[in-house]
Amino acid sequence: MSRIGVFVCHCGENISRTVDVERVAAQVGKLPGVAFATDYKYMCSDPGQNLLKKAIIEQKLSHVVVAACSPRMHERTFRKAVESAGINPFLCEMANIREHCSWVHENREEATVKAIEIVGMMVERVKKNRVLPTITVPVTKRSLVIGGGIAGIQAALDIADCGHEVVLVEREPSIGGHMAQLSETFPTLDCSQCIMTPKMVDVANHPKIKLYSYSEIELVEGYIGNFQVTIRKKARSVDEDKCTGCGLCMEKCPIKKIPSKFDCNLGMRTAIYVPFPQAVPNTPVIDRENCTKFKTGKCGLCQKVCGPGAVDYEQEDRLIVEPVGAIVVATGFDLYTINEKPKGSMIKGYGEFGHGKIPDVIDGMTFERLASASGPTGGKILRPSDGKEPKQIVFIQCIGSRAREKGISYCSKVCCMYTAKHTMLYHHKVHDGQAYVFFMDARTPGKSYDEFWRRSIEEEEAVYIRGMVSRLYQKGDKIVVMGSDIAVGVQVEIEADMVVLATAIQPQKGADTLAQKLGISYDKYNFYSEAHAKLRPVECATAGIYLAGACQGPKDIPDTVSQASAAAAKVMTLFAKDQLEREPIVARVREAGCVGCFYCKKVCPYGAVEEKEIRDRQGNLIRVVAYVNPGVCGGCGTCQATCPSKSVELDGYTDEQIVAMIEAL
Amino acid sequence: MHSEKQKHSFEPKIIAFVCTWCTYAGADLAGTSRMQYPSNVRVLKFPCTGRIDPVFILKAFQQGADGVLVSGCHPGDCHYIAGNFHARRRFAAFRKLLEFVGVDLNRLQFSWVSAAEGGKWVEVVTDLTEKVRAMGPMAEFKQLALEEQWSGTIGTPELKEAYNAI
Amino acid sequence: MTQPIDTSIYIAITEAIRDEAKRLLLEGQVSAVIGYAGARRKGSAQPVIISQAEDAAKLIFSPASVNNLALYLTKAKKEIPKNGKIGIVVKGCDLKAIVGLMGESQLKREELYLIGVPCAGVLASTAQPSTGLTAETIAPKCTECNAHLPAGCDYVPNVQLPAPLQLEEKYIAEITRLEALTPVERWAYWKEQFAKCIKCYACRQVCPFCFCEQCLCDRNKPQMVESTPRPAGNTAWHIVRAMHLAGRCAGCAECERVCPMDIPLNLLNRKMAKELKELYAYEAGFEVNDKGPLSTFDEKDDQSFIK
Amino acid sequence: MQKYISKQNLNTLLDTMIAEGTRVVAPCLNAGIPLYEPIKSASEMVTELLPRRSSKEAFFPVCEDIMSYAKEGQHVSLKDIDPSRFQETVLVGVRPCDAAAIPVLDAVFSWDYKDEFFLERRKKTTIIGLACTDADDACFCSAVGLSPGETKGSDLFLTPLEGGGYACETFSDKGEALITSHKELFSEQTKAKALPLAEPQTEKIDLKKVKAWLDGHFEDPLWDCIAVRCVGCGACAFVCPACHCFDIVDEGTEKAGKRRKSWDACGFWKFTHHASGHNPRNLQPKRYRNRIMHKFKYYDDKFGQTLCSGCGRCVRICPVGIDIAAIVEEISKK
Repeated sequence: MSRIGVFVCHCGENISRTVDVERVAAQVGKLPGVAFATDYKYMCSDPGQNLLKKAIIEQKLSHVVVAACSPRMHERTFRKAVESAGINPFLCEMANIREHCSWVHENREEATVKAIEIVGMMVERVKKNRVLPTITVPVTKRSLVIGGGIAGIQAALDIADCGHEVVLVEREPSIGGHMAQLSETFPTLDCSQCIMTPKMVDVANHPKIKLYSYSEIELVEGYIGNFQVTIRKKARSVDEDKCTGCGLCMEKCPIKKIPSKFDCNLGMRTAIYVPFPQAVPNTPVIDRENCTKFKTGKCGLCQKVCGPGAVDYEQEDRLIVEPVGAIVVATGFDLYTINEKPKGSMIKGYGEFGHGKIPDVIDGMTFERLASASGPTGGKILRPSDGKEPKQIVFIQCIGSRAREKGISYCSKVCCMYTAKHTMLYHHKVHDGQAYVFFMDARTPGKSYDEFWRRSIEEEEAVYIRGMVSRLYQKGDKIVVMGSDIAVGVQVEIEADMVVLATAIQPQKGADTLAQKLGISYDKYNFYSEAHAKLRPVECATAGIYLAGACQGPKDIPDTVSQASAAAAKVMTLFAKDQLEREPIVARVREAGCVGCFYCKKVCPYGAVEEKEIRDRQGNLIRVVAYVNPGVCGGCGTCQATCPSKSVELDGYTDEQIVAMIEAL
Repeated sequence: MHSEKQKHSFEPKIIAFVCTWCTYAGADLAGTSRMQYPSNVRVLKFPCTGRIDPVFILKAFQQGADGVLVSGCHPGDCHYIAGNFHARRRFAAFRKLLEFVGVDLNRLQFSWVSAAEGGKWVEVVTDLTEKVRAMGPMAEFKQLALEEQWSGTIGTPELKEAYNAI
Repeated sequence: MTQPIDTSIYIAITEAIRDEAKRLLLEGQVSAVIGYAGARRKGSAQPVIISQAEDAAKLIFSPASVNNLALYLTKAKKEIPKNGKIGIVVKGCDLKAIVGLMGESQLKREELYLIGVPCAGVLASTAQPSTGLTAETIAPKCTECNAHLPAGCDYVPNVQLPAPLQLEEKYIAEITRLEALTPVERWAYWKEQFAKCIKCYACRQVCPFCFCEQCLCDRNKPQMVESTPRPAGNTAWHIVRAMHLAGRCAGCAECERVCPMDIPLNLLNRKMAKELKELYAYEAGFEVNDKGPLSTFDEKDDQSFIK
Repeated sequence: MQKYISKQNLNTLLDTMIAEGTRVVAPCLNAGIPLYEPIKSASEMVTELLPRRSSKEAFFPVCEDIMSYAKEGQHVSLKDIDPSRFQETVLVGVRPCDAAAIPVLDAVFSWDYKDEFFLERRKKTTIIGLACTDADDACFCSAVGLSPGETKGSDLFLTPLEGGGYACETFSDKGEALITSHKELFSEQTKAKALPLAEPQTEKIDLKKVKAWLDGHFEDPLWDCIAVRCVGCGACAFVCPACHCFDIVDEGTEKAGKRRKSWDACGFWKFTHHASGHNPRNLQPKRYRNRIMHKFKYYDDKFGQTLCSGCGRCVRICPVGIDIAAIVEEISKK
C-alpha cells in the first residue's frame, strides 16, 4: 500500500486567501493511501523543502503530492527535493491549486472544494506513477553538414574549429553555393567572391572537415547522437586524389559550348569542367550527358592529356556510411522558376513577364553574373541579346513573392535590398543609364539597410515607381514595360533595354525529399520548420537536427551566417556531453500485447517506431512487433491513443494514471 | 470588487483534457492574470492532444461529467509536430459516433487555446459551463450506471436503497 | 410479395471452387484452402479448412455461405497453420477485409491465393439456412453491396452474374431514420439495443479487424471499459468497438450477423464509414492503404467543430 | 395432481400473481427478440417463439452484485447482499429443454459450496413448464434423451390442448401449492385432445458410448478438426440453459465499488488465462474440447447427468456453424 505525503502550500497568501488550506490537508489526509498531509506557508522555500524531505524520511513516504502552483513553475524544484530524500523524482506530482484555482476563483467555499478535488485527483494519479529511470544515450561527436553554401561553410568551420569532425556534403561539384555567384553584397558593396573564397579554401584545408562534393544524402538512420548517414558520392570521372587541378583537360576538351549553370547560361563551359575558377575542390567533373566519350565512345582526349592519369571513365557512384551525432541542414534556396506553372506545383508562374521568351528579360541572379568581375562579360552590363549596353533598365520587384494568387504569399526578404544594390551597380557601370524600379513597398529593416536603399535613390538616381507592372512586350529592340504608378495614380510606360525581375526565393528542389529522409517537417513551400518560431529557431522538432540559412526561410547573408553559427553552437552544446540525458517521458511497447499493426508507426511524428522481429531459440521468426526508440521518441503519446490494444504506453502518462484521475472525480 | 455570486441550483461537473504546452499554459496564464471563471472545471494534463484517447471522454461521462472539454494547441503549433492534427481527426470521428448513440454534442467542446490565450481559456470554460448548466445534468450515463439486467436487480426497493446508501 | 433472387450460378461456382481447390492442393501451390462446407442442418454451410485434395469435394458455395473467412487469416486465430500459401474463398465483401488487413501489416498478398466468388447475395441471420434467397431473406449488407464481383483475385469462376436487383438499402435507410431523431430518442433506441447485450463477444471474435492479442476491453489495469454485461459496460463496449473499427471496417457485417441478441451493430460501423467518407473522402476496402483516415491527417482538415 | 386451465384463466392467474407482487417471468418480446423477462401483464407473454436466452437467468443472472466496498483512509468497509430478500417468482411458459436443465444446475450450485444466490432464487421460484409444439432442425432434445413433452424440472407442466387451454400436471409441492392457492381458476381435466407436440428432430444418441469415447480421448485429432473453426466467443455458453460458469470481478473506483458475478464461458481465451501470463488452454481446440468434455463427461463423472438438454440454441447462434449435435453424434459412432 502506498504511503503518500501531501503538502499543501499557502504560497504566502496567494493560495490561502481563497483556499482553506488546512481543510484541504485535513480532507485529503482521509483519502485511501495518504499517510501524511500537512500545509505550509511556502513549500518552495528552503524550510518548505526541508519539511518535505524530513517528512519523506520520518513518515517513510512512498509518493509525494505537492499542492501549490503550476507544475510548469516548480515541478523540477520538488522533484529534485524528493530525489534528494531518496524517492524517484517521478513519484512526485504537483496539484495546481494556484493558477487553476485560488487565482481564478473568488468564492472561498467553491475554491476550497475544487482544491480538495484537484489534490484528490493527483493523489490517485501518483499512486499509479512508476519509478522512471533517466534515459541516457551516447553521443557520436561528429557532425554532418548538408549543403556547402555560406551557411554550411560557416557551420562546418565553427564546429570544426571547436575540434569536432565535420562531414560536409555538397550536391554540386564545388562548394560555394549562391554566394559564390554574387557580384557585390549589400549593404557594404564588398566583393562577394573576395569574402567567400577564403572560407572555401579554409574548408578545403581544415583537418577536421571531410568534404564530399558532388554527393548527395541517400539515407539517414538513427537518432540524436547516433545517426548513420549514407552518402552517395556521384561518379566524377576524375580521381580527386590524383588530379592536380592543372586544367589541361579542360583546355583540350573539344566540347566547349555547354551553357554554364554557374554563369546563368550566359557563359559557356567544356564537357570536363570546374564550375568556376575558384572552385573547391578544384577537381574537374565530366558532364557525361555532353561528353563525346560517353556519348559515342570516341574522343578520350582528356584522359590522354592528363599527366597524373586522374581521368577515369569507369568510375561509378559510391555509397559511404558516416556515423554522426548531429546534423546541420543548410541546403539553401533556389530562384523561383517564373515561366510556366511547374507540373504538380501550386505555383502558377509569371509567363506574362516574358522571361525565357524575351532574351533581355533576366532574373536577379543573371544580373549578378553580368555585374561580376569574374562573370562572362567581365563585369560589363551588356544585353544578352546583342551585347549592347542597356541605357534604360527596369527592375521589377516582388516577382512571385507576396502574391497569394500566384501561389506564394511570403516576402522573399532580400529582393528590396538586392534590387537597390543592382541599381547602384548599374549606375556605377553605365553612367548615362537610367534605372527604374517597380515596387510594392521597400522593406529595409536591418543595420544600415534603409540608408543603403535611400542611397540608391538619392545618390544613384534610381527612379522608384510604386506599383506593379501589368504588361511587358518586345517592340523592336526595346521592351515596353507598362505599369501603374499608384502613388500618382497614372499609367506608366517605359521603353526599356533590359528588364530585371526580382524573383522569389524558394527552397532548393528536392527539399521535401531530403526532409523525408531526415524525418523533419517542412511547410507548404518546402521550407524546413524550426521547432519553435521564436525560442527554438535553429532546431528542428526532430532532436539532433539543426537548420541554417535559407532552407528554413528567405534570408540574407548576415542572417544566414548568424543562424549557421547558432546551429554550430547547438551542435557543440550537444557534443559537450558524452551521454545525453533526457526526460524519461517516452513510449514503451508491451510486446506481449503488440500484434504488429504498426498504427503507432503510422502516426509517430518522430519516426521513433521501428519494427522488431521476435524469434524463437532456433532463430525462426515468430512475429514482428513495434519498438519505440527512446532516443528518438518525443513523448507526445499519439501512438498510445492510436494503438487499438494499448500495447504501447507513454511513461508518465499511462492509461492507469489517467483513468485513476478521471475516476477520482 | 467582490460581487455577490449568484447561487445556482445545479453546478455541472466539467472535465477538461488539455495539452501541457498550449492550453494548460493558457490556463496558467489566466491564473497569473487573475481572470475569473466558474470553478466547475477540473483539468487533466496531457503531453499532447494526440495522447487523448476517445475512451477517456467516454470514461469522463461515465464517471459523472456533465460536460467535457478537449483543448490543445492551434494547428501548426503542436509541440510534437502533428499530435493535434491526429487528434483533430480522431475527435471529428468520435463526436459523430457519440452523436449517433444519442449524446448531445453541446456537452462536448473542442477548442484550440494557445499558451497566450488566457482570455480564450476563460471564455471557453465559462461558455461550456453556462451551456451545460442550462442543459441540466447529464442523466444518460448516470442512469445507465445504475441499471442492471433484470435478473441481476435486487428486487425489493428497501434492500436496494440500503445497499446503495453505502 | 417477396422477390426471389437468382442464385443458380452458385452451383457452377461450387464446381469451379472444388476444381480449383483440388488443383491447387494437388500441385502443392497452397498448403490449405479455406472455404465453406455443408453441415448437418438443411441448407447450412460452415467454414472449413482443407489440406487434402480429396477433401475439395466438400467445398460448396450457397446462400448460406455467410461467413467472412478472412477471419481465419488473422493472427488472432493462431490455430490455422501459417506454413506456405493459403487458398481462401472470398466474396467481394470479404475481400475488402483482406485488403484492409494487408494495409495493417497483418497479411501479405503473396501468401494468399484468392478464389473470388461472384456473389448475388447471402442469407440474413434471421433466415433459416434452408430458405431460398429473396428480397426478404437476403442479408441487409447485400442490399448495399458494391462488390458483387471481387477484384484482383487469383481466380474467379467464369460465370455470368445475373444483374443484381435494386433493393432498398437497409442501412442507409435506418441511419437516415436515426439521424432524424433527437439525441434523447437515439439514446433511448441504443439503450434498449445495448441492454440486450450479454458480452459474449461474438461480434469481436468474428471481426477480421479485431485481431488484437489482448483486447483493450479485457484489460483490468486500468479497466477502460466495465467488463460485466450490464447496460453501462455494454454501451461503453459498443462505442469503443465502433470507434476502433472506424475507417477500417468495410462492412462485412459479421458482427451484426452473429449477435445472438440481434443488436444492429453494423449500423454503427456504417455510420462511421459514412462520416469518414464525408469528412476525408475515404472508403475502406478497395485498395491497400498504408494509412487509414484516422492514422493520417491533412493540415486543412475540417475543424468547424473546434472553437 | 392433474387439472385443466383455460387460456383466459391462465392469463388471469398470471395477472393476479403480478398484482399480488409476485414477479412473473415469461417469454416476451424485448427490442424485437424473445427473452424470458418479468412481465407486467399476461398479455405480454409470447409462447410461440423460443426465447434467445434460456430461463437459467432467473436463478443465475447475467450479472449480479454480490458485495460492495468503500474505502476511507486506511479503512475498508464491506456490505453484503442479503439473498433472503430475493423476490418470490413464478417462471412461466418454460420450454421443456429449459426446464430440464434447471435440476442439472441445482446439482452444481448445491454441491460442495452452497451458492446462496442461486439456491435462494431457486427456492423462491415456481416453474411452470410448457410442452413444446414447435421445433426446427437445430433442436435435438430427443438426441440427449429428452422430448418435447419432458416434464423434468417443472413444478407445474402445461400441455396445450385443442381449442385452447392447457392440461396441468404438478410435479412438486410448489406446483400443487400454486394450484391450491388459485383453485378457482383450475378445473378438472377435460376430454380435449392435446395438440400435437413438436416432431423429434433427431435420433437418440447413446450418451454412454459418447462418454466412454471421451474417457479415453483427451488427446485426439478430432478436437483440432472440429474446433479449428471456433472463433472463441461465448455465445454458445451464454445461450445454453445448462452452462453455468461465472466470473467474479470488482468494478468501481479506488474509493468505492462493487463485486460482481457474471456469466463466463470456457470458449474465451481469457477464461483460463493465469495471472502469470500462462494459459493452459492456449488454443481454441483445447477450449472447445473442454466444452464437450464438461457437458458429456466431467459433469457425468461428478453428478451422473449430462450438461445438455438439446435446446439447439448454440447450434443456431454459433457464428461459424459449429453443431454440437452433429459432433456428439459423430463421437457416438466412433
